[in-house]
Amino acid sequence: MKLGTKHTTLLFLILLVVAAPFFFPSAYYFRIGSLVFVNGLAVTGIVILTGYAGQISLGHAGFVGIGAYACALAPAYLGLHPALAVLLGAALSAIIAYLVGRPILRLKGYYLAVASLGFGILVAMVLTNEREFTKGPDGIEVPDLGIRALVKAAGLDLSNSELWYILSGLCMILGAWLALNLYDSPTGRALRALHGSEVAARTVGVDIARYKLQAFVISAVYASVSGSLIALQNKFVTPEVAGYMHSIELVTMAVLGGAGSVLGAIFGAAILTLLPQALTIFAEYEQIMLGLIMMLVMIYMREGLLPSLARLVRGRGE
Amino acid sequence: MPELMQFILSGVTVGAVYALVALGFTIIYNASDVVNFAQGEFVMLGGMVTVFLHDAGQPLPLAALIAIVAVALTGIILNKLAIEPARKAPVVSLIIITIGASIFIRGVTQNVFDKQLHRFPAFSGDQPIIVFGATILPQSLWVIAGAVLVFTALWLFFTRTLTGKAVLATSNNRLAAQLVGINTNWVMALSFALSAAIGALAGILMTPITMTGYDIGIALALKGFAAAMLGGMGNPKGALVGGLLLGIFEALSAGFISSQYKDAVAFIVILAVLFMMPQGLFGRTFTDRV
Amino acid sequence: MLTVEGLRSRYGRIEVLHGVDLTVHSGEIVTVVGANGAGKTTLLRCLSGVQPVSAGAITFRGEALDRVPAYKRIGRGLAQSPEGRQIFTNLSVEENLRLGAFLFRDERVASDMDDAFAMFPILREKRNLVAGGLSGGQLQMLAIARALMGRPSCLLLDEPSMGLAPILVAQIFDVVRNLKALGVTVLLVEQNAYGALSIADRGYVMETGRIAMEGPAAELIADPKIREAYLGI
Amino acid sequence: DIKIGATLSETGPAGALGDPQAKTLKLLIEEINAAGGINGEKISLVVYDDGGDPNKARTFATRLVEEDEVNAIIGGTTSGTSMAIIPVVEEAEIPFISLAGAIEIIDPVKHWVFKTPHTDRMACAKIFEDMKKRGITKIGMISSTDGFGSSMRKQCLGIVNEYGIEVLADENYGPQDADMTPQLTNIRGKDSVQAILNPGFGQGAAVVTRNVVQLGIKIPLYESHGVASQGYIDLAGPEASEGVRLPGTALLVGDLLSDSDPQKPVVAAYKALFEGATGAPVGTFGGYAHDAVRILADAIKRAGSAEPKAIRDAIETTKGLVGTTGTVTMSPQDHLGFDLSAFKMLEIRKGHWTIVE
Amino acid sequence: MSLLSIEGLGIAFGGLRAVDDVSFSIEKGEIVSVIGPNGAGKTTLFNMISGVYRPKSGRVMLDGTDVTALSPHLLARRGMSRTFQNLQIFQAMTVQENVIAGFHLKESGSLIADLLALPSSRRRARMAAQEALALLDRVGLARAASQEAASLSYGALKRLEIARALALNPKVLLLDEPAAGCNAVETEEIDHLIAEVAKSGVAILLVEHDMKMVMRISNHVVVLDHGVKIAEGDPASVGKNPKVIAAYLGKQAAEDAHADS
Ligand SMILES: Nc1ncnc2c1ncn2[C@@H]1O[C@H](COP(=O)(O)OP(=O)(O)OP(=O)(O)O)[C@@H](O)[C@H]1O
Ligand SMILES: Nc1ncnc2c1ncn2[C@@H]1O[C@H](COP(=O)(O)OP(=O)(O)OP(=O)(O)O)[C@@H](O)[C@H]1O
Ligand SMILES: [Mg+2]
Ligand SMILES: [Mg+2]
Repeated sequence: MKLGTKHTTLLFLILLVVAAPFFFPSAYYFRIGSLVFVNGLAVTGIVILTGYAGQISLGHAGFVGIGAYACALAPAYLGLHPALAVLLGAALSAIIAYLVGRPILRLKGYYLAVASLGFGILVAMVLTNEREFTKGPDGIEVPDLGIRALVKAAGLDLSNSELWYILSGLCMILGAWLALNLYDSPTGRALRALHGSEVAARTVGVDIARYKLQAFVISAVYASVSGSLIALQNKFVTPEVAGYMHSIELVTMAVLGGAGSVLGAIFGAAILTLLPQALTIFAEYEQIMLGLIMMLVMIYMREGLLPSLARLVRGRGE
Repeated sequence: MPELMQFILSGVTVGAVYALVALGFTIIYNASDVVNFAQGEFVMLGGMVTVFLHDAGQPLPLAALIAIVAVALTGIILNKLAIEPARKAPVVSLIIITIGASIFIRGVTQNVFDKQLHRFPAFSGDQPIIVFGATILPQSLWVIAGAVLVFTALWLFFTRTLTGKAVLATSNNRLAAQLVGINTNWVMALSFALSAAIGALAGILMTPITMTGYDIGIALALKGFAAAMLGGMGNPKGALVGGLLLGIFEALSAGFISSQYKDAVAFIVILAVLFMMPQGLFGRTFTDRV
Repeated sequence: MLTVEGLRSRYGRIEVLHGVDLTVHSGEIVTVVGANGAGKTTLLRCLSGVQPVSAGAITFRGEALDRVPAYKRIGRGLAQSPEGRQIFTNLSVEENLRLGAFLFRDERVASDMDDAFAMFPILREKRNLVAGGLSGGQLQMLAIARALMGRPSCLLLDEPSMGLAPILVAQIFDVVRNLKALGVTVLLVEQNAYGALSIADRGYVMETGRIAMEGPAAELIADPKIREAYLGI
Repeated sequence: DIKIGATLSETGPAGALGDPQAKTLKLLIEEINAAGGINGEKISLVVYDDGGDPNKARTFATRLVEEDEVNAIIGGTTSGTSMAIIPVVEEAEIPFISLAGAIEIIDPVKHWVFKTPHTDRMACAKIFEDMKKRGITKIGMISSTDGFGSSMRKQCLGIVNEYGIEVLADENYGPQDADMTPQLTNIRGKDSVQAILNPGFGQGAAVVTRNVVQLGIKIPLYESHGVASQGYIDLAGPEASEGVRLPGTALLVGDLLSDSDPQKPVVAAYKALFEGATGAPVGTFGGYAHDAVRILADAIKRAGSAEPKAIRDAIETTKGLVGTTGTVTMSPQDHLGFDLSAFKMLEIRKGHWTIVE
Repeated sequence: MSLLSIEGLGIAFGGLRAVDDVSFSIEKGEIVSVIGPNGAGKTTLFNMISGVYRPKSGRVMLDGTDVTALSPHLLARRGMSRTFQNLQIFQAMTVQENVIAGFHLKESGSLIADLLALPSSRRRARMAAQEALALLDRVGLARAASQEAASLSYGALKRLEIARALALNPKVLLLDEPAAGCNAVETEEIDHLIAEVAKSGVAILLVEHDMKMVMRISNHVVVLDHGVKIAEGDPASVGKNPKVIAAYLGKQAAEDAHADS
């Protein structure tokens, strides 16, 4: 599924991030925008794992949780600057993904899904139950990143929402750039090849265990950074970020938008982030509408929103 | 050792609930390779519909029967309106549809019924039965009997009937199934009806023990899913054994290790089993020849 | 018995059949030959209803098939042994055969199965094994046998000789001839054009989605163009 | 117009708490508007459902502030969502009344943040006082692992020593678990345990209550204020809940209050309003929302202005305001406003609430 | 020392000895055909040699080293390459990408370079793309290069597999029924291709039921039946072997084959 070239996708994303604020009626939209970007970042990781390599994970919120709590705990216990905590979280996620991925990536399909689900639940459980350390289900405060003060000193007074809109927008574009680079690279091709046929991939020399692991680790880092961003932005985090609902949400975003392409997945993230906000007008019918829209999109756009729309634009479908 | 016995009885009670949910997964999975994330919603609906009919004055058996039929119809409608139109979609898309359906059903339920928890009386009273110094409620025996019954019926269905084979054939190779004359749409409708009915039955049997409410479905679906994978997806034997084992692991770890981490312990056991048997305990090892 | 008029079909936006006309009379063996990608498989898929038809008409025993869904066509007597075998790999050999006779629940099923086993003894040996473990040629035999289990009055065979040992190729062609003797009509797509034309009554040559030539099989086999382009003689 | 915003957990794991809160808010605001509003101004209410997700709660709080431009925010059904809202209201300088239990919400005092429910610690204290009175010194605890149960568990463990009570067993369960007999068996196994304490609400708490009876455990069972609603008795059944004690508010026992009790008319009015409109029994959690509206209305009236800052200052000087939970008197040092005496120890007898003297 | 030698290879599925104590060897530039009835164990033999199955007994020696049961990707590094009887195509990729994937060992570098799209990574990818195009031309699929692989007809897919296998620049090439689904003329084209590849020094192991092709291009023929080697030798002698005729060729085919050779 190739939708335009790498460069048009990137250009589109950059334009989106830069131009959208001109249409924002209030600062609340900066908050929504930043959520879209943060989710978009996590979902881009899912694209690499699921869209490219064809491996399903229902436990990626576990890595979101690790990234988020790193920002709360590392400053508190290790005295680390929050920015370094982001890196520590990412490194920790990578290491854990490496250790967990080695055994569970031997599993296929739903078996992998259930194993990763177990991993995610495990992380959420530790965050919930180790009260002494994590303060438990009520959540823990996260220190300020300090960038706002820095920017202010430089003469630019940004609100919290505006600042995080910019930061998460930058991170998403960076993430998308890396993922797009990967697609057409030897590694990306190896991942897509093992998705198509493991036996054939092996016989052309792809060490499938290694490549699956690489995809898992990369996507874990994406998830972790997105967790860090959300924690730093909210200045508060609860174990909810690591919950299985969040894992399922991430996969849903990817598939809804079109798991095969970065732009599609980000589109999915945007839709599922914006929908609940838009649907508040339906009050108690919100859930009904949300479920209905998800079904309709998947029924009529079976490869996901974006690929289907693209097909529609290019010409009649099948 | 009455403690151990109590842990096991508790595990079997909970495990039978998981087994019933897992059994509900098997048919739709066997027909389409789709794990139906709305299965928990069928369970929930079974309980809720019965509760409201019962509260409205219907005798319990009649209420239960109506609930099963109603939920089976829901399954058929879900298939007709949401799965069938998307039949050429990749399996992941179908799964997302079932997630959408589960959100939808939950939304409808909270509006049509309410957001409270509910319960109706146990079928045979609440007098505990004492087994080797441990106790079990008569309703648990109902759940266990239900699980065993559904298992037997499914097992016969898939091994002894041509229709059962047609269901397996449909997921295995839809094109070939059509070529030999199987109406795959009908098979799908049947599968959704049966899965939904089994779900409803599960909901009815367990409500006196666990209560029901509009949002109990998700957690049940996940546990049932895990149980089904432990046993080996698609195999009724796997669903039954997987469910019971999962329940017993949880109860034993709650009893002996840590009640805080009992779910974690259960998952670690699942991981260990899958590590040694990547297709679950009774899963088919596919020979995809090259 | 089977007529195809102006048949067009497409994959997505690309049309691959550009108006195919073809007739199969009752009791005939008709063969379609053509290069890779000519559209032979697509044609058969249209006939059995698993491929959407964008224009044209298919009539089978005097009845239009356009509104008949794929699964009902075998009930009308139209069975197919498809390209790529399309076996139920998770089911046993016997279950595959039994499903071939899905529409029937009479005693004849058992005797049909015995006939199938007699035709391909290896299938009897493997009857209780999962079909996914069969060798390529064994799968091909199973696909043909399964199609026969449906008691077709018209059999569509897509490259039945593919992957079969020479001794079996000869046998397959014998089987087709026998079917004819039993009154079964056969539409045969083959790459082994020489073999196919040798047993067929008439033949069609397909080139990029069109019928390029048609005629009695004996004439085609003697045609120098065909000898050069398809028979390699 | 005065605009009040709320983000509550109408659905999700804490839906049983947030749903009556949302209904209460709507009913009370309607009532106030029907009576002419406050200081002649009508009140409009915006309620969002955060599903118990702190991240969503924060987004909705931002939306209330930036988009809806509300004058005050009520909400945060759970401690997690409340904590997530705090940074937003502090940045925007909008008064915020939380409906969640954790003491961290108001301790240390935050300029813009108040709350109406008792703290978990107060519930623990009330229970331990009662145990002490009955001569209970050794107990087993079985807590839910959700935010409510785990937070209360921590508070109880923190103060239990002050009452000379020893916790011999400390078990847990998931909020939607179907059977807690293994944990209860372990508690029973400790011979000298004299009572069981169960911090939790909803499904889990009801299952624990029934399991205690199933196992034939005869020692007293203490539940938390989380189950203080008729719904609990209905779920657990009158037999299983017989003798269960818990700290509750005046709301559940309005009929039993003496006529001179200032809470009696307040509680009766709320009960009539809520039960009349919804058909569901009142419960403690809806009561928290009731009190929040009352406090807010009172403050706006006294301030004579709907300026957020004026409202905040007025809330801080709330004095003797009678709510369903207790009589509230705020101060710059105390953003909760009442003490332990607001709690009543209740016992269930034959399916009905009674007050323990 | 032969380039590839198979020594007493055997495997069983359940009770069935699918391949039983089979030995032979193959030299640089040689074409060895394995023939035999359906289910004789030819594909299974390939699967063992290429590391897809783990043999129960025997050894596979490549260039003098024991490579028995080495993982396929390691065998690929040592110069082994194959096609499949049951097509194994990367369906979601284009035809050209399928072949580029064959260049994996040559084009893959470091993950970091790929993520950052460093010039080194881009250069390698570009090179692979060009070479892939050349290979597609060789199998007659150049025109379909940018199509999705899923849209090719069966015969075209078979040739795509050959192109992908050639991309590895193998020392030993295993072809499992490369001409299945191709007509006589197309088969001859494949013939020429295989002969050409062999001439460049590649050892080719071929399974094929098209006896004309086998007779035309093989240097040596090995015959399996029920997992056991029943005959071996030059094509003409094997074609005349009564055991082979009875088990495999049948009279007619035997005559045809001789008429031809
Ligand atoms: N799924 C598909 N999507 C798109 N195009 C397809 C698809 N399947 C086949 N085609 C195209 O349709 C044309 C006809 O293919 P078809 O399979 O009918 O050929 P064929 O004559 O059976 O060839 P072969 O002898 O190789 O089997 C080819 O050009 C092929 O590329
Ligand atoms: N994975 C497996 N499981 C079970 N049986 C198998 C398996 N692989 C091969 N067999 C059996 O081993 C025997 C040899 O099969 P193989 O595929 O090697 O035959 P072949 O010589 O390639 O035949 P063909 O010419 O038909 O392709 C067959 O009887 C087959 O059923
Ligand atoms: Mg074809
Ligand atoms: Mg073979």
